[in-house]
Amino acid sequence: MINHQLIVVGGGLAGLRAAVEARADGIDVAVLSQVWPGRSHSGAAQGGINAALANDPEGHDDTPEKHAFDTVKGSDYLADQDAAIQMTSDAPGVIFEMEHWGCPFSRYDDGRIAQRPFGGAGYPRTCYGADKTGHYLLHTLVERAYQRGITMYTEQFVTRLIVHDGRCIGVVAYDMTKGGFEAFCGEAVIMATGGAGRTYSNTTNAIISTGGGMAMAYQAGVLLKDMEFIQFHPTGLLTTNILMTEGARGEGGYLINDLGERFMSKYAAKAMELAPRDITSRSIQTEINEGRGIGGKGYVYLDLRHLGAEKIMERLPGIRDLAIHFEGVDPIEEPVPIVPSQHYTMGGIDTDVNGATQLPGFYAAGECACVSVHGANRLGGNSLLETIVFGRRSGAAAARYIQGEPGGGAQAAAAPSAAAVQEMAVAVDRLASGAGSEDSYAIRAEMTTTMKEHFGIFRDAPTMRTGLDTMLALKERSRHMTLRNKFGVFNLDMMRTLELEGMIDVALATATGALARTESRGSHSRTDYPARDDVNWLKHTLAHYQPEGPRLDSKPVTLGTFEPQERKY
Amino acid sequence: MSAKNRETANVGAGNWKGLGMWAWILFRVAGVVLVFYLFAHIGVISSARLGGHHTMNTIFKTFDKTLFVLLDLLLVWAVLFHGLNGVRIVLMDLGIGITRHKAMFWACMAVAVVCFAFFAYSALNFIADKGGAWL
Amino acid sequence: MRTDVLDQSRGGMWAWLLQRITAVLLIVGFASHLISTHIMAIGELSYDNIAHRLASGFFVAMDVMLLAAVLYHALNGARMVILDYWLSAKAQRRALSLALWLVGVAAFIYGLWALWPWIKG
Amino acid sequence: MPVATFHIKRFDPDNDDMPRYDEFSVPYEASLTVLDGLFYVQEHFDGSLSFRYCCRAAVCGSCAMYINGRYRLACQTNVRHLDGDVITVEAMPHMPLVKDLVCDMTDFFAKYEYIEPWLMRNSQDPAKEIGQTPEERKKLDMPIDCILCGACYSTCPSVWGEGNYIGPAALLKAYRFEVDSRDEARKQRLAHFDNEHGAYRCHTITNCVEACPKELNPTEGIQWLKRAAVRRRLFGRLK
Repeated sequence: MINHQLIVVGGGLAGLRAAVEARADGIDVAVLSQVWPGRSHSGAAQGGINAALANDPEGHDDTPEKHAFDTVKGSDYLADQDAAIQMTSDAPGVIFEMEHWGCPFSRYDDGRIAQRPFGGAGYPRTCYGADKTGHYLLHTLVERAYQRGITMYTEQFVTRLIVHDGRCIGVVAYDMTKGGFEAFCGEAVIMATGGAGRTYSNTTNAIISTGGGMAMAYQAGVLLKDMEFIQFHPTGLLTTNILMTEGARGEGGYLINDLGERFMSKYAAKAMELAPRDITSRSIQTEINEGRGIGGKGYVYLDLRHLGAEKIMERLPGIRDLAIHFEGVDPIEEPVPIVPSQHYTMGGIDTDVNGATQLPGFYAAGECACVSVHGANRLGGNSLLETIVFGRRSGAAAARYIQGEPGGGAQAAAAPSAAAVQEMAVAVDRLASGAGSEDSYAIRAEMTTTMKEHFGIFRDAPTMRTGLDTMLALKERSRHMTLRNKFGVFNLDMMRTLELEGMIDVALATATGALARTESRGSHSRTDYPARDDVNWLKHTLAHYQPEGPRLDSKPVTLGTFEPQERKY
Repeated sequence: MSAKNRETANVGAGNWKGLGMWAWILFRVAGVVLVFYLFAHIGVISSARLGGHHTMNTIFKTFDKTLFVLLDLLLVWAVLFHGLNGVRIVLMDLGIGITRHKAMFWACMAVAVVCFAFFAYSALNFIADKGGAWL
Repeated sequence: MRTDVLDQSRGGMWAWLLQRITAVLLIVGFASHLISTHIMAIGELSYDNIAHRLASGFFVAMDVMLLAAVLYHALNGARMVILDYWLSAKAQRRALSLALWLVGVAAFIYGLWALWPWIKG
Repeated sequence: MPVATFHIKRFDPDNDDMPRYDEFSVPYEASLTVLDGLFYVQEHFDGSLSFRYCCRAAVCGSCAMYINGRYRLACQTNVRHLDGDVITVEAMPHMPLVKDLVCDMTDFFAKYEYIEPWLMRNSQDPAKEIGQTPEERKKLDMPIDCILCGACYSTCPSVWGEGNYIGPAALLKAYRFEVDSRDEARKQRLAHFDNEHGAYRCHTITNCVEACPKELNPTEGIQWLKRAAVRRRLFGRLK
């Protein structure tokens, strides 16, 4: 058993920011991460991070209030407005702080941080570093974490929470490079493991974005909120679904159908390509469904050629490399074939604005949490902001919690953590006993395609009903999975089988929530209920874990500042 | 057994290519050869004071033998290679041509080859003239 | 990871810089040395020939300079080769440097001794 | 359907004495990256195959491997673009092995940490951003794109030698802070690289330049550091 005061699970932006914040308050922090923290999926973010700095001449009268309004409007009014206001008012401060810590933002001539226009925003508000903003922010925070002397346990595959006396006191992790399970105990745990993109087969997410943190919390009895809201990014590369940043459209890129039209004029005459992502993705999908995909096939073009080589090389060098390497297309010379792809899990672990959950000692931040600032649809550039703002807030809140609690958790934790480690060993033994007959990879493949086909951009009751039945059948089959490799270091077989159990639970929460919500709101677009229904559905969905499938509940949305109105762009 | 292999099993695997790599290895080999030669050279020159004019002239007579002339040519190549590759390295130290180090290498080698041809021509002429013994 | 070794490691700029400076001297020096010995005097190597050349003060000065430069360059080069593979600890590196300095100074004095008749004259 | 033959170097230190090569045939349709192929092998043929992975979009640096005689990111390497039908996949050479294609990066990151890779300032931070002109920012373009995959470290003969050289990646990171107009720790940083386990152990072999999958130039940064040391120590210049 390894003891620290605070255990942070996840080494991405949210986890590191939380760790750095708690460390500043004198807390002994350990970060557990499945990869070296600088390899986390936060680093794949490209376009930028929103903050009302008003640095751009066109956005000189931008304010956090306007940012909050755009966020709430973008969320289709499902965001908690107090959380959105909190996030946008914290935004400029945390951006300047990241800059002071060394983040290499792109600059204006006068030396201020440059900002570019992004979808759904009234002003150029997105601070960026070329098209590698996530990479730069992540490395800056990794550097700060090293500077603060935070203990990092890298390549730890966390498998479950340890809950004792109604408090979360630690986690169990598989040490990938040494083999074997170990308990990491503390007085509080912050979960920051990112999204569950890999529950879909067509995702822009990293291979490790499997929703493990959501699943662990969910299985331990913590609620998941708004899981049915899955964002589809308009522009993923055709063959690999790798992200082509919204910044490409922010810099002036066009979306083109088979007829050569900028078809967005039909769907969002004013914002055009910079409509929010849910609207843009639906527009692309509509064009494809109506046969106007390129050559009648299932994709359209992202055309950057008119930007010119110089601008592409300066502002978008990373996506040019990606297009060349992964699609064989140079955006300077050819339009890039793109297709909407699963991108973000708006839902997640139900938390308040300080990252606290209903389980004492357990906090969550980043994509795995749902504060809810994104509501039914997240605006581009708000996810990086969320990780840093709420990472910071949850780190501070956990530090306050630890300082306010009587310490001495270590001795109390010994027995339950030994039991938890033992349970993990038993679970692996059972999988490896040969009693099961199901191949986990077959189940995984079927699950991800089911989610893609039955819970995609456009949804309807019959499709979702069959999808949910398939998912429930897969859940049943997953009880009989078998493991070919039980021992050793870097045991991918074991890790991928264990993570699949969690993925199925998380995906079931998505599926059940989507079928239940009989309206269209933000990214949740039902052809059988095309209108938003504020009377019955202006509320959050909550999912309670039950072994046979989620039990749904709801809670009200915090309103009060911005009246819900029709979204027009 | 395994702990040791963890450290060593992969050492030396693959990756023995690349122009810069071989330029460096040969540069180093030539350098080491030249260090030994330097001390031999000091020894030969000092023979005049150690053993007198006659000793030195006897040694020089040996160097007129064909084998030694050819060895001398090898030495010239070592000096030229080490020297001109060294020019490239000093230029890179000054920040010149770091992104074009391959082109610089071949340019330096072209100069080395031209110089070597000159020395080789003289040496072969010398062998032909003297028609000296092999050893 | 033995960061204690890294912490002990200090200096090295002078060795690096002098290696470059002597390199440049040697390029120039050797061009003249090789031309004056191998080209002008090829096949004519003899005590008299050398004595004749060294009668000029310029060549004596040149040879002394070359001797110093080449010794530094050669021994520091040898040191770099050795340090690349062995002797990482501070005491070991110090001992190696000291040994090489002793060899170098001794060789330089010996060289001066060999050239003494001409230096004196 | 075309088939790619994967020739994979395997080694399990707990059970094997020496590494061996296993061969697998992976069918594919239009495109297949080496990383896809490894997953196919792991899922269909041999669950015990170990490798690192994360973003699969060439930005995280997890999957640097030695593929067909070159350092590549497995996720970025399409088998169609490789010569020949056989794809030889090995862990990065000269590194200690954890298992199969996973090498031990402990020393690599210890050295990264050694150079104190964070922005250091003495003066009070302003209320807003620290100003930096586009020209000053441009100097960072090359070094900040490093993803710390370790290819340069694995390929550097100076690293192979005595083992205490801090290596191209760490020095490139030192360079990244040296050229940042906002950093104010010039003297402190000098101690990290101005020594013979630092910049002077670089013999401008340029293997790192060849190896870098992001096409960066660590040698350029290291050479800059050497000159910076001379400028600072001989002429007292801080920039």
